[in-house]
Amino acid sequence: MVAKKGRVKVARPDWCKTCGICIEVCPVEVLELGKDRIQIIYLENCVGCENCELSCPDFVLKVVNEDEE
Amino acid sequence: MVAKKGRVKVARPDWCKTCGICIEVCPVEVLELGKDRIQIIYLENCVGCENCELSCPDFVLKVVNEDEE
Amino acid sequence: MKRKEIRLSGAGGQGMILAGIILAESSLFDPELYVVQTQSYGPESRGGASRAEVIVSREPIDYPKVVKADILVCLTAESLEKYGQEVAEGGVVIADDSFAGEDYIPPEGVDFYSLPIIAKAREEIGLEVTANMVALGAVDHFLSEIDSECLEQAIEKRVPGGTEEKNMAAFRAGQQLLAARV
Amino acid sequence: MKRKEIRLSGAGGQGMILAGIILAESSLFDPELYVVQTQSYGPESRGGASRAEVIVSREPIDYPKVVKADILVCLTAESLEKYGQEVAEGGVVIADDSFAGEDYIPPEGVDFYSLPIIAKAREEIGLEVTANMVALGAVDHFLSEIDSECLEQAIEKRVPGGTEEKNMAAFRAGQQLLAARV
Amino acid sequence: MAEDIDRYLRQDKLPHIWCPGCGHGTIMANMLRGFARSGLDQDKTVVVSGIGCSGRASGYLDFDTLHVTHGRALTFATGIKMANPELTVVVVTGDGDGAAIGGNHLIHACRRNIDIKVVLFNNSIYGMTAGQFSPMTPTGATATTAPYGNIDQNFDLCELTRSAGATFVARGAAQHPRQLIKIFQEGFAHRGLTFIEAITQCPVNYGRRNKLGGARDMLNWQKEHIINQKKYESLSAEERQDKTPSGILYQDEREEYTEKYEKIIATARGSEN
Amino acid sequence: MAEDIDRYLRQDKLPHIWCPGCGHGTIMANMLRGFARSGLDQDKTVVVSGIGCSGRASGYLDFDTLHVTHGRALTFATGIKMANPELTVVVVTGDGDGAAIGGNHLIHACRRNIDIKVVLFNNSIYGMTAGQFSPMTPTGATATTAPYGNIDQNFDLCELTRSAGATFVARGAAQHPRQLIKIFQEGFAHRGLTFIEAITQCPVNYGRRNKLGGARDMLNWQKEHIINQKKYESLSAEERQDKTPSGILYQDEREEYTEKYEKIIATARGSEN
Amino acid sequence: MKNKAGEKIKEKEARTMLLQGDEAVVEGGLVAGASFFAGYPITPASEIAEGFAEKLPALGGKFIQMEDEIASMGCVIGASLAGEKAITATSGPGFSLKQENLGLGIMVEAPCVVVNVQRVGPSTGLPTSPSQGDVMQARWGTHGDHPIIALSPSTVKETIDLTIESFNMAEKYRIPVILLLDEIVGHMREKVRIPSPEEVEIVERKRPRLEDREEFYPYLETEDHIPPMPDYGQGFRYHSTGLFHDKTGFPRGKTEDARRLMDRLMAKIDENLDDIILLEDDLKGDEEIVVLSYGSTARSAISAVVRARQEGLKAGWVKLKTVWPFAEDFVADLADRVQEIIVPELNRGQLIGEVEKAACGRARISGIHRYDGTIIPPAEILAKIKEVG
Amino acid sequence: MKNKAGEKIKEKEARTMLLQGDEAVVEGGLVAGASFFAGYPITPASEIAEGFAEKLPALGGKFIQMEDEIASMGCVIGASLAGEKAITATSGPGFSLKQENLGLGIMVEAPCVVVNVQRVGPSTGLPTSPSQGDVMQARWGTHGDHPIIALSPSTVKETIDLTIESFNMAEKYRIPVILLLDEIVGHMREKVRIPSPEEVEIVERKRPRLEDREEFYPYLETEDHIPPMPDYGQGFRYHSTGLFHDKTGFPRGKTEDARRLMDRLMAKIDENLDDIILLEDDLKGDEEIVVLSYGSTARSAISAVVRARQEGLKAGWVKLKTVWPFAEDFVADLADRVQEIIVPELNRGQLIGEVEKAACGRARISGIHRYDGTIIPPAEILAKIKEVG
Ligand SMILES: Cc1ncc(C[n+]2csc(CCOP(=O)(O)OP(=O)(O)O)c2C)c(N)n1
Ligand SMILES: Cc1ncc(C[n+]2csc(CCOP(=O)(O)OP(=O)(O)O)c2C)c(N)n1
Ligand code: SF4
Ligand code: SF4
Ligand code: SF4
Ligand code: SF4
Repeated sequence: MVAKKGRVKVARPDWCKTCGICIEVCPVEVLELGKDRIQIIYLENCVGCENCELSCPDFVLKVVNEDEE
Repeated sequence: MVAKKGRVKVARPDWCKTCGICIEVCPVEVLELGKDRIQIIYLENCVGCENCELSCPDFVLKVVNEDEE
Repeated sequence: MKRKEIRLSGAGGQGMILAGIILAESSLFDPELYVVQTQSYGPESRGGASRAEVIVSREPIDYPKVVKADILVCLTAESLEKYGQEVAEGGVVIADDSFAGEDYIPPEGVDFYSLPIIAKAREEIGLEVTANMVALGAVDHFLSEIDSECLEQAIEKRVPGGTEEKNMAAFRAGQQLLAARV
Repeated sequence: MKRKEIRLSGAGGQGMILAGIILAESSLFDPELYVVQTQSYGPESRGGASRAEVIVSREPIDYPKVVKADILVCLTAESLEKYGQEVAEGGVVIADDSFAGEDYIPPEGVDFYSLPIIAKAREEIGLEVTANMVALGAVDHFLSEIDSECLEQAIEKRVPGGTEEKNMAAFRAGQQLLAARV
Repeated sequence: MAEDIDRYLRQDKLPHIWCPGCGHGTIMANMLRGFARSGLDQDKTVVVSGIGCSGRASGYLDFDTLHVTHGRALTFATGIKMANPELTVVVVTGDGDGAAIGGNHLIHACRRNIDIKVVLFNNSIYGMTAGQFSPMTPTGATATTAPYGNIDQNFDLCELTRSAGATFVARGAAQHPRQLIKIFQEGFAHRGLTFIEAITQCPVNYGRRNKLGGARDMLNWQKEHIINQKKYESLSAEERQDKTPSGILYQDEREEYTEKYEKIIATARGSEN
Repeated sequence: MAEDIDRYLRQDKLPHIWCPGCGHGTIMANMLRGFARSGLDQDKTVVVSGIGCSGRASGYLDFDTLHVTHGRALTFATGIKMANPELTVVVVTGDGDGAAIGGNHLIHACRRNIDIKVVLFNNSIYGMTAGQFSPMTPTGATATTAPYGNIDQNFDLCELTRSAGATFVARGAAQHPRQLIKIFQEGFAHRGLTFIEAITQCPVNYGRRNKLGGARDMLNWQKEHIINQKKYESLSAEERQDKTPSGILYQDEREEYTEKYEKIIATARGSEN
Repeated sequence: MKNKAGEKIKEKEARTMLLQGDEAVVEGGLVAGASFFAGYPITPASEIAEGFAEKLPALGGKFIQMEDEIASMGCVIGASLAGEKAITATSGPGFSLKQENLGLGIMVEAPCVVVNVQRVGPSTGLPTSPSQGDVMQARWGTHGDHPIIALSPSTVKETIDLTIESFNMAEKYRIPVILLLDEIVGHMREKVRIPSPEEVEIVERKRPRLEDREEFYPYLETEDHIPPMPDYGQGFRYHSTGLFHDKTGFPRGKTEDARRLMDRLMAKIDENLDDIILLEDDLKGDEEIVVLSYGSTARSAISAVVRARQEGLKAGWVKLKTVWPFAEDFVADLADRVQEIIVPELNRGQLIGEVEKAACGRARISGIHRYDGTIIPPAEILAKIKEVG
Repeated sequence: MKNKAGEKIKEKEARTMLLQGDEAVVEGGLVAGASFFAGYPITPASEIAEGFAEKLPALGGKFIQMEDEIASMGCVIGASLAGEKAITATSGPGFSLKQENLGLGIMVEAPCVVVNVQRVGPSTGLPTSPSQGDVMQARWGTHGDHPIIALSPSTVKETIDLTIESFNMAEKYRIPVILLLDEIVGHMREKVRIPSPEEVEIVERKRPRLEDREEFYPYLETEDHIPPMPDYGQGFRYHSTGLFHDKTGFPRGKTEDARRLMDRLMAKIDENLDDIILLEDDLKGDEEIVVLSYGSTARSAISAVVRARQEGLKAGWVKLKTVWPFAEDFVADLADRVQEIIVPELNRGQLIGEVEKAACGRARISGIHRYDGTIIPPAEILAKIKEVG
C-alpha cells in the first residue's frame, strides 16, 4: 500500500488567531497570513509533513488525504 | 597539657525518666537504674567517654573533670 | 457643571482602557477637577469587549460608574449595540464609520458622529493601534472641562517611550476629524 | 437510684482510663442501665494527672460529668488533694495507702478507705500496672448497680490478650481488700 | 495522518480563550493525539484542572471534567482515582498551580505513586493573573512582581518529582510536537504517577515583558535550548549549561497505590471472616 | 568535655514532656552542642517550631522562640530571616509537620536557598497525635491509621530537599551523637538553606505498636541501619537495601536568598537616583 | 466492579456498644453508607479517621490519609463526584484550612460530610479541651455568600443519628454538610444501640439515566432545585467548576447566570427548612424562661431545667440539632411567648446573636459563656434561671 | 543595620496622582511605614503586590512572593515579630487560606495588615467582579473566638487613609487588621493627594526597654491590655505560641489562664471602640430613613440620599469605615430615632444582620442585595427610599 499524499487544509478558519506559528514550522512555502486568518497560498508546495497541524495551538489546520478534499 | 580524666555525674537527678539509654551506650559498667532515677554504681569504671551524656535525652548526666566534684 | 460622564468602548486590544486612563490623568493638571475612572475587567477583557469609563466633575464624585454617558465612543458594532441607548440628553455618540450608522438610531437629543477613526489611524498614522488616540482627539472636541493641552501632556506621559509622536499625531488627527465636521 | 457517679484518678500510666472504660463496658450486660464515661485528656495526660469518670443510672443521663462523686478512687496524693472534697454525702473515697490518710479529712458523711492497692499489685500479682484492676475490685464492693460478673467479663474483653489472668487476679485481690475490711 | 482529535474537543466551547500564539493549545492538542493513540476509553477518563490559563483546558476537553481551586487539582484527582481505580485520571496544571501553591500535593502524589497523569503546562509565568513570576520563571527574568529581575531559583520539576517518587517522568515542549505525542502515548500507558512537564510559550505575559519576541521567536528558543535527552547526554558539562533535556527521563515499575489498596481490602475482608 | 548546653536551656521549663526514651531530647541536646561550637550569638538566634512533639522543642530553648501552626514554621522563619538577615533562624520540625502538611514550604525554602537551618526530627510517626502514619513511616509498618500495614512509600527527604535546591543536606541519628554534633556545627556554619534530618526514636507511639522493643532496642536498630555515608558507599547495592546513609550528604555554595535581595535593594536604590 | 460500602453494610446487624462520640461518627457513617474517608489526624478528631481506616476496607470502602486538610477536603469532593458517600473529619485548625475547598464543594454541589470536633481556639488554643467556638465559622468560614447545613449532636446516640442525617441531607440536597461535635461529645463514651441500615431511612442522591444523556444538564434548574448527578465514568462527560456557571456547568460570564445559580443554591436549603431544621424541646406552653442550647451544653441545660421545674420555676428547654440553617421562625415564635431566653454556649457568644436577631426585642436574651476549656455545669444554668426568673 | 522603610519614606513629599485603589494601598502603606510585604498573586489584588515589589526595595523594605497565601500570612507574622510593619494582600480564595495563620497572628499579637480585595464568591466565583461577600468571613473566618478589626474604604482617598489607619491600629493594639476593599474600589482610579508622613499620625508599637529585660513578660496584663513588644534579636529571648499561655508566653494548661488571655485580647478592642470605630454620616436629626452602607456601595447610597433630599424626603446616610467591631451603639441609637434603616450590600445580606441585632426591633430594617458581580446603582436605592418612605 502506498501512502497517499497529505495536503494541508484550513479546517477551522474561524479559530485562527494569526499567530504565524504554522508558517514558522512549515519547511516549504505554503502558508501566509491574511487579514484575520491563515491562508494557503502555494498548496502545491505542501509535502504533507503535518508540522503545521501538530503545532497550531488553535486546531485550525489539518493535513488530509488529497482525495478527501 | 594533659587532659584531665572525666567522670560521669548525675547532674539533674530529678529529670531522669529511667529510659536506660545511658546504660545501653556505656561501654563499661557504671550505671544502673534505681527506682525512679539512674544511679552510678561503679564510678571507678568510668572512662569518661561521654557516651551517656551525649545520648541521654533528658540532660541528666554530665561528664566532669575529676577535680570538679 | 455637575458631572460629565464619558464611556469609551471597543474590543480588547484597541486600547480603550489606556485612553480612559489618559483622559483621567489629564485632569491632574486642574486642581479643581475631580475624576474617577473605571473599566470592565472580566473574561471579556481577553479578546472580547473592553470598556473604560471616566467621570469628571467640579464636585466630589459619589457614584463612580457612568449612568448615562455624555460622551460615548464605540469602536465596534457590539459596543454601539450595547451602549448606544444609554446616552444622556444633549450627549454625543462617536462611532467608527467602518460599521456605524447602518441601523443605529440615537436617543432623542443625542448627536451622532460616524467618523473614520480606525481608517485614520491605519492610513494616516500607519498604525491601527493608535485609533484610541484618534478617538481621544474626537472626544477632546466635546470636552470643555479639560484643556486640550492637558490631554496632550497626559498622552506624552503615558504612551510607551518612542511612540509619543505617532500618538500625538493620531490625537491631532482625531481633533481635526471634528474640526472639519462641526 | 438516680445516678451513681464514680471518679477514678491517678497518674498517667496507672491505667485509670482503661479502668473507667471497663467499668462503663460492664454496664453493657444490663439493658436497663445507662452509662456515660468521660476522661481528662490534656497536656496532663502525658505523665501528669489522669482521670476517668463513669456515671451509671437507670434513667437517661443528662450532664455527663461527675458533680460529686459517689465513689472516688485516688492512686496519687495529688488526685486525693484535688478531688478529695468533691464527694457526695454517703459516698466513699478509696485511696492507696502509700500516701493516703496523712492529712486528708473526708467530707461529712463520706467513708474513707486507705488500701494497699499498689502494694497488692506489685507484690501479690507481681505487676504494678495491675493496680487499676485492684482498684476496680475495690470499687466493685460499693457498686450495687453492676454485677461483679459483668465487671469480670468486661475485664476479660478489654485487657491485652495474654494478661487476662493477671488482671483477673488483681481484680479479685481488690475485691478481697474490702471483703476483709468491711 | 495525525490522529483526529475533534471527538475529544468540546467544539462549541472553541475557539479557546488562550492568546494568539500561546503554546497551551499545542500542548493540549498533542496530549489528545497521545490519548487517541493510547486507546483509552473517553467515557472512563476524567480531567481535573486547577486555576490558571492552563486550568481552562478542562473546559475544552470532552471528558468528565472538573475545574477546581488553585493548586489543588491533584487532591480531587486522588479522591476520584481512589474511589474508582478503573478511571483514567488526568490532571492539567500550570507551573504556578502545580509547582507553587500545589507543590505539596504534587510531591505527595508522586510519593504514593498513584496512577494519575499529571500534565504541567510550564510557561515560566503566572499567565492568568498577568505576569507575576512563578517557581519556573528563570532567574534574572523580569515579571510584574520581579521588576528588578527575579532572584528566585527554579525547580527542576523532573528531578523533584522523580526524587519524590514518580514512576514516569518526562519533559516535552510545544516546539517538539512529535516527541510530545510519544511522551503522552507512553505516559497514558504507564501505571503509576506520571509526570509530564510540557514547556509552552506565553508570548503575552512572559515573552513580551522579557523582550523574547513573539510566539515564533519563543518556539525557536525552545528548539535551541530544549534538546533530546540522548543528545543532551552526549554534551559536555559546559555545553549543557543552557540546555534542558527532553523526552522520557525516567520510568520505573513500582506498585501503584490503588492496587496496593486493593490488597488492604482483601486483607481486611479476610480478617473479618 | 562536652559543650555545656545549660545556658541554652530554659531550665524552669524542664524536665520536658517527651516520653521516657524519646530521642527528641537527644537530638535537641546535640543540636545545642553544635550550636555552642558554632560560636553564634544566642541573642541573635530565633527558633521557630510547628506543632508536634518535636514542635515543643522551642519552649525549652532559651532563644527568641516562636511556636506556630502545624506545618508552617518555615513560612514564619522566612519572614523573620527576610526582615532581619543578621539573625540565625532555626526551624525545628517533625516528619509530619515538615514533610506532610509542611512539605511545600520545605521545598520552596530549599529552592530559594534562604539561610534557615531546618532540623527535622524524624521519628517515623505522628507522635503528638498518638501514632498515625507519617510520610516517613516505613511501608508495611502499622499505625493507628494503617491498621493493616502502611501502603504509603516514604520520601527520601535528603534526596528531596537536595533536588529542591537545598545547599546543605545532612542526616544524623540519635544513636550517633558525635556525628550529630558535627553535622550541626557545620550546618550552623553554612550560609544557605540547611536541611538536617535527625532520626529519632518514638518508643511510645511507633516502637511499641510495631513491636520494636523499647528505646534501647530502637537505638540498636539505628546503629545497624543508619551508617556513615562513606561506609554506605563502599557497600554493594544489595547490602545497601536496608541501610540509610548518614553524615553531610551534600553541600554547595550557591548564593543565599537574602544576600540576593540586598542586591535588589541596591539596584532599586540606584534606579531611584 | 466498584465496591460500594453501602451494599455490604446492610449485612450488618444492629448491636449495642459502648462508643465514643468519635466512634459513633464511624458507626453512624457506615450505617448511612459511607464508603470513603479522607483526612488528616488532629486531636480530638483522630479517632474518626482511625475508625474508618479500620472499618472501611472490610466493607470495600476506601480510606486515605492525605498530606493535609486541604488535600483531604479536595479528595472527599473528588470521591463524591466519582459516586462515593464521602466524609472527612477534623478540628478547628484543620477546619480553617478546609474552608476554600468547602466553598468549591458547595459550588459543584458535591454531597459529602465534614466533621469538626471542636476544641478551644483560636489557633492551637487548647487542643484537648471542649468548645463550641466554631459555630459561626461553620456558617461564614469560606469566602462569599453560600448556603450551609450544620448539625450538632449532644449525645453519642444523637451522634449516630445526626451522622446518618448528615449523609442523608448531603445526598438529598447535593451539598457538603457540616457535623459539629464538641470535644466532650467526641470523647465521651455512652452505651448506644447502633441500628441496622434497614431500620433507618437512607437517602441516595438522584442519578440521571444514561438514556437521557443527550438531554442532560448537570446544573439544571429543576423544580426542587436539585439537579440529578451522575458518577464520573458513566458517560455523561460533564463539566463542573468553582466559577459561576449556567445549567450546562460552563461559565458564561453573564451576571444573570450568577444570580440564578446563587438563588438556586440558596433555595435548595431555604425551601426545605422544615425538613432540615431538627430540634427537640420539652415545652409545655407555660414557660417564662427557656434555655436554648445545642451540643454537649444542652445536657447541662436539660439537667438544670429539670431541676428548675422541680423547684417550681416555669422553665423549659430547647435543644437545636440543626444549628445552620438557624431555627429563626421557631425562635421568633418562642420569643413571642416567653420572657427570657437563656443561651449557654462554650464560646464567648456566637449562636446567641442569631437568637437575638430572631427574637428582635420581643424577649430578653441572655447568655452564659465559657471559653476556658471547661464545660458549663447545670448549677450555673440553674442559678441563671433563678436570677432572671 | 536594619533598614526600616518608614525612615526612608519621610523624605518623600506629598503629591497628587491618579491612583487605583490597589495602588492607594501601596502608597498609604508606605506613608504608614510599611516595610515588608509577602503575598501571592490573585485578581483583583495583584496590583498591590506589584506595587510593593517595585517600591519597597528602594526604601530598604522587603518584598517576597511566597508559594501560597498560607505561607504569605506566616511570613508576614514572622516579619512583624522581627520588627517590621508588614502587610499582605489577597482576595477571597486566598483569604480563606490565610484564616488559620490569621488566628495565630491574633494569639501571638503580631501587628500586621491583611488586605482582601473582594471579588464574588464562593469558590472561584466571578474573579473580576466586585463583591462585599467576605464581610462575615472577616469576622468569623478563623476557628474559635477572637477579636478582629476590619476597615473598609469607599474611595481611593479613603483607601490611603484607612491603610494608614490599619497600620496604626495594628501597631497600637498588637493585632492583625483586615482591610476590606471591593473590586470596584480596588480597580477604580481617582485623583488623590498622597500625604507626606509628616502630615499624618504614624503609630509605632510600644517596645520594651532592654534594661527591663529581667522583669520582662511578653504577654503581661498591662493597664491598657497591650503588652510592649520587642523585636527578635534584641536580647529578650521570649516565647510566643498559638496555645493559650500566661503572661510569660508559655502554656500552663490552667483554665484561668485561657480565660484571662481571651478576656485581655477582647478587652484590647472592646475598651477602645471609640478609637477604632470610624464612620461618617450626614445626619441632621430629622431623618426618617437612613441608608447605612460601607465600601463602594456607600457611594451609591450617598448619591441616592442626596437626590432623595432634593426631592424632599427625610433621608440620611451613614458610611461605616470600620465594619468590625460593628458600630453597635451607634446603630442602636439610630434605631431609636428613625423609622427605617436601609442596608444595601454587594452580597445576600451580611452586615445587615448586625444592624438587625443592634436595632433590636426598634426600627424597620431592609436590605438591598446584589451578588451577581454588578454594583447597586443609586436609582435602586432611591427607589427603595421612596418605597419605604
Ligand atoms: C487560592 C488562590 N490563590 C491565587 C489565585 C489567583 N491565581 C489564579 S491563576 C494563578 C496563576 C496561574 O499560573 P499558572 O499555574 O502558571 O498557569 P498559567 O495561567 O500560566 O497557565 C493565580 C495565582 C487563585 N485563583 N486562588
Ligand atoms: C492544621 C493542623 N492539622 C493537624 C494538627 C494535629 N497535629 C498536631 S501534631 C501532628 C503530627 C505531629 O507529627 P510530627 O510532625 O511527626 O511530630 P512528632 O509529634 O512525631 O514529633 C498533628 C497531625 C494540627 N495541630 N493542626
Ligand atoms: S498556527 Fe494556527 S492559529 Fe496560528 S496562524 Fe497558523 S493556523 Fe492560525
Ligand atoms: S539516659 Fe538519661 S533519662 Fe535515660 S535513664 Fe539514663 S539518665 Fe535517665
Ligand atoms: S496569558 Fe500567556 S499563558 Fe495565558 S493564554 Fe495568554 S499566552 Fe497563554
Ligand atoms: S509520643 Fe513519641 S515522639 Fe512524642 S514524646 Fe513520646 S516518644 Fe517522643
